[in-house]
Amino acid sequence: MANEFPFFAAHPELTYLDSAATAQKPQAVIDALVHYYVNDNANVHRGLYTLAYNTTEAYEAVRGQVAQFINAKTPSQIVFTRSTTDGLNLVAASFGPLVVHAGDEILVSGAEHHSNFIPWQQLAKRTGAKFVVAPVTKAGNTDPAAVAQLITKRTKIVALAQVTNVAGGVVPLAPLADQVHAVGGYLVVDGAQAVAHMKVDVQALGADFYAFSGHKLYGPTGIGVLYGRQALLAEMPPVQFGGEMIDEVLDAQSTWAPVPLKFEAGTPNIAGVFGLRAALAFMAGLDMKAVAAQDHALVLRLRAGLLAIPGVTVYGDAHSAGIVSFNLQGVHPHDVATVLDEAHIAVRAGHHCAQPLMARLGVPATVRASFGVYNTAADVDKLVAGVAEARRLFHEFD
Amino acid sequence: MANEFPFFAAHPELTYLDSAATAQKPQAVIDALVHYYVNDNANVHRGLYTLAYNTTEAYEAVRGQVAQFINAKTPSQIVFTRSTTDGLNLVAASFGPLVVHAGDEILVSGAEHHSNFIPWQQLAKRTGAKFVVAPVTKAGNTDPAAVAQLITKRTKIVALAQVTNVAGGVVPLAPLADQVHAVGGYLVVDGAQAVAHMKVDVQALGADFYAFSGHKLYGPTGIGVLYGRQALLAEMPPVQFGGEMIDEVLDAQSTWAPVPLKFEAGTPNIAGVFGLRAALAFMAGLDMKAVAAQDHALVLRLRAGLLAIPGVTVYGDAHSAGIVSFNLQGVHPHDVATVLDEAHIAVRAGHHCAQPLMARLGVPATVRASFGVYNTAADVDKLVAGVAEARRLFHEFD
Amino acid sequence: MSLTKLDQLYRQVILDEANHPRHHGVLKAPTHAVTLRNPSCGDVLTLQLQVKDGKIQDAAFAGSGCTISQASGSLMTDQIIGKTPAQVAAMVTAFSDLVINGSVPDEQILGSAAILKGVHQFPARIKCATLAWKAAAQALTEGDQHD
Amino acid sequence: MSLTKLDQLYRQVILDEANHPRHHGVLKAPTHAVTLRNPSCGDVLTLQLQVKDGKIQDAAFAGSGCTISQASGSLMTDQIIGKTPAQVAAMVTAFSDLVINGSVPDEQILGSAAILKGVHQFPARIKCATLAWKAAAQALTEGDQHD
Ligand SMILES: Cc1ncc(COP(=O)(O)O)c(C=O)c1O
Ligand SMILES: Cc1ncc(COP(=O)(O)O)c(C=O)c1O
Repeated sequence: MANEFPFFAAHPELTYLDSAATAQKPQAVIDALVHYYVNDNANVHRGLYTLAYNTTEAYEAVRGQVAQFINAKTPSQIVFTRSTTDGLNLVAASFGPLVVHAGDEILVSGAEHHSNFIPWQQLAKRTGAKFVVAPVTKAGNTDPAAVAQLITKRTKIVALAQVTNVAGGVVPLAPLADQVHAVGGYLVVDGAQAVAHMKVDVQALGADFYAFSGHKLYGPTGIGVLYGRQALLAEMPPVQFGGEMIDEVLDAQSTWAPVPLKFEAGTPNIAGVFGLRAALAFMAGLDMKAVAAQDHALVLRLRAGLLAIPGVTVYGDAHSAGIVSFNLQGVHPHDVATVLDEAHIAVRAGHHCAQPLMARLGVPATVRASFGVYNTAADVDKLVAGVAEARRLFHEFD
Repeated sequence: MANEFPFFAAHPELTYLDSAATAQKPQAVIDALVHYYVNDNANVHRGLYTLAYNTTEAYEAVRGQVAQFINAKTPSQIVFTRSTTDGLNLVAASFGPLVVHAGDEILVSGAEHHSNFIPWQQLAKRTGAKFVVAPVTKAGNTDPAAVAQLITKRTKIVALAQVTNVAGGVVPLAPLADQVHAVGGYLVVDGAQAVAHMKVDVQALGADFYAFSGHKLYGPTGIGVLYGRQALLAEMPPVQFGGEMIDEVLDAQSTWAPVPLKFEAGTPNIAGVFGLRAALAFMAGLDMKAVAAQDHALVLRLRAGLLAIPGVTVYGDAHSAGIVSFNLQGVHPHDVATVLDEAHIAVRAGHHCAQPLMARLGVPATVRASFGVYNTAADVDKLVAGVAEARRLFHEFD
Repeated sequence: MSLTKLDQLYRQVILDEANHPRHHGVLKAPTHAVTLRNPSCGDVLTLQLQVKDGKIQDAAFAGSGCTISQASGSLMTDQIIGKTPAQVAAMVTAFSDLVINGSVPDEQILGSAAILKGVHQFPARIKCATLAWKAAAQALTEGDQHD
Repeated sequence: MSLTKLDQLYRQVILDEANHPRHHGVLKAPTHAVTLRNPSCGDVLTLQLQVKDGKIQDAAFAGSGCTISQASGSLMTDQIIGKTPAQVAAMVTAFSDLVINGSVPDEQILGSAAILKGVHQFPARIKCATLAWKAAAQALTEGDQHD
């Protein structure tokens, strides 16, 4: 598999274990970008000439491919964004004030990424709503029971990651969706860490909104997707104004184009959309059951290897979707990462944009390894050896 | 020059005259994107490993190159955005409410692109300010004298394109900047059509903010730049929340990173920034005086050729920065564009995201040709011949 | 070659239709009205219908647009007068298929509007041709609710 | 090779310094205080200074961070006590140059803090090493205004 990714040929010595931050790209995605710029480059929704027309048609067709990928009902429910962060902020800024008022509640998990935490914290502040943060499990995962318990009649928005980005737990969302819908609220799902690891079905999840990034899905940077329920998108005001998103512009007032163009002001990341199409095609060629099985095998192997090293704490559990966070007693995660880096092992050390979770775990940071389809048992073994080496090194110094 | 652009080798028959919509890309820009994904792909501001560190350093260094390109004082005044539209909306959403209050005035020209028109129209609506639209010249250009006359003590923001996108006029901004500063207001400049055609000096212009897009500057789609005066950026609240833009996140509140990261929530378009660097290097290799001379020669030749055809109205004047709009009497611009498309000439026909200007010119649309560094006199001659042919065709049918 | 395609698109009768459109203007007592825009190019078309006794008694369109959209508005209004809403719905589908594919089995139900079939060689112009027909479909399904 | 680099980074004295930092805590009567964060990795460092008679009389730092940032905080506070603000400013520059380049002409003014020079082989860790020093510079130039 790794041989489809030119990055690994350019870095033969590197063990890349940071795909949760950003995934490497298959040759097909890189080729798609080049092909776009060489053959199709024209602005969309503007020109009548054949090139611009064809590029616009192809750009619009990608919505259908995305809709299929996450099982949305119609392509017009697919809004192209810059990233997960952009999509979640769009929902908070546009939909938020329509449904959240003073005294209402917004509920998130203590395991959320900052991108699915701060927009709601700030929306609560702006609207006078209560911002409720559900406790997490000891392992650092979202606790569905704790979330369920905190849904009240005043809960207007529940915002949850389908897969959390530190401990990698998969959150069973459908029952929570039912519960929040029963009280008249809405479920916003951060799919950033889910889409590359499992078949996503936004309808089965009961998601009112679902956001993800191309760059974590083997696609380009600068492109993301926001899915929304049609009736909600239709009512939402645009958050940015400019080209492409208008119906009519008069001096005194303007009217907006229908969904989804209403939310895509200005020239979009056209090449990014073409690259995303290639990433979706790459995903379509994968057997997602096999991907899950490989994730599971690597997670098990890594957890076992780490837990065999004295003084290692491992977060999450065996069902993590390809993400394993850990700490080595008495050694700061940054120091662990530096030792691993010297052994050409790329892991992330830090708060992972999840400071609220770090506070709950009582640590300033963790080391995190995360898998892509190109990772193997050999990568895991190298990491385990590297951590053992780090322990020896710092132990020896003690 | 065209041989540096692989697009033209792929389209040997095409006369591309729509660079104001989006420019074609030199091989070096495409190569930079490929090189990024093969060699440097890692998320920025997150990882401690060597790859992530080097990529972050390189990403940050591009701010310095942009600062040099537009003569900003410091790299930290450079915010990476998705596009001109994104940058202008950021200013309107974040800076707007800090300085614009009920009874104040916001002033634009009637020749603005929707992206520099609607954000201000909507800001005025939200704040209770007066939205003032300055009359344009007969030729369809911004009229600096008309703008100057409309600056009052209550003018808080003047938003102008340095080069307008239909008639291509270059607006002398410095005196207007002085005037608006004298009344305590601010000048926001839309540089979308300027950056590829002239050396830009934001300090000499007196711009408080300056926005442009990479894709019109021979760079990738999905990346743009917002420049701002340091003291203003420092006071502005972020408009999006998430990864990278924080200082500290607690359950109850968050604090923000300093400028510019405060405005860059989430994973940015990293490849786009690397591609922009290549576009800036391409620009640095150009003699901008020669570019201006070539623009001027092409504009003169096209105007002369068009004006020699009976029934053609040409907007703008001989000093246009590489953009010529026109209409053929009795034939709708779309029909002209279709005839030209059959002759493999790509021009744009429509309202050019400038409906307020169309209303002022009393036409539903125009045909627009715009030049990039790869265009030649032969392209102009083909266009002129195509328009003459269109006239013959429709005349014959009459 | 290209002249042939263009000739098919801009046949004399289409140009005449666009330059001297029929049913251009407003109705005195419309029962249905809808305004549609083609925001990417700026075309705008307002269609008014008077429906009585289960039939389109009268139709009128206004707005600005290219040769194709004006000719289409003229031909469409002329053809739907006297038809039932169900007949119009079938015509809308047939017309759309015709300008996309260049031929349809039931071309005859479109009457003289079928002359616009040359549009199928110009995919970028299909939206111009169908704007009026989309307006008719929309007016008949939801336009009455808005009056 | 790589062990040598790591050995230089994590010398015993550096580890000792980090594990048993001096001047760790808070001052009773600080005249200057500043909190700096390294938001990308989460390190946070609060530095307090007591400046009197033109000299740093006392210094203390608190916060959490890696070996390098803790050792640097310990060594820095220890070295600046007794110095004038101008001397500290020169030390901050020298230290920054040292961990970037691996050597500086005036290394001796840094005293035992110069032992951190091994950091220059780990560019990603330079920010960890300089955090405490940046805090000192900032405290002395603007920290007093904020108290
Ligand atoms: C004058 C002007 N302003 C703003 C824009 C918007 O640029 P973008 O679509 O890249 O955001 C354009 C280009 O369409 C333009 O010509
Ligand atoms: C769970 C989760 N949510 C949101 C994000 C933000 O994604 P992006 O930076 O692509 O906007 C990430 C990735 O960093 C993530 O892991």
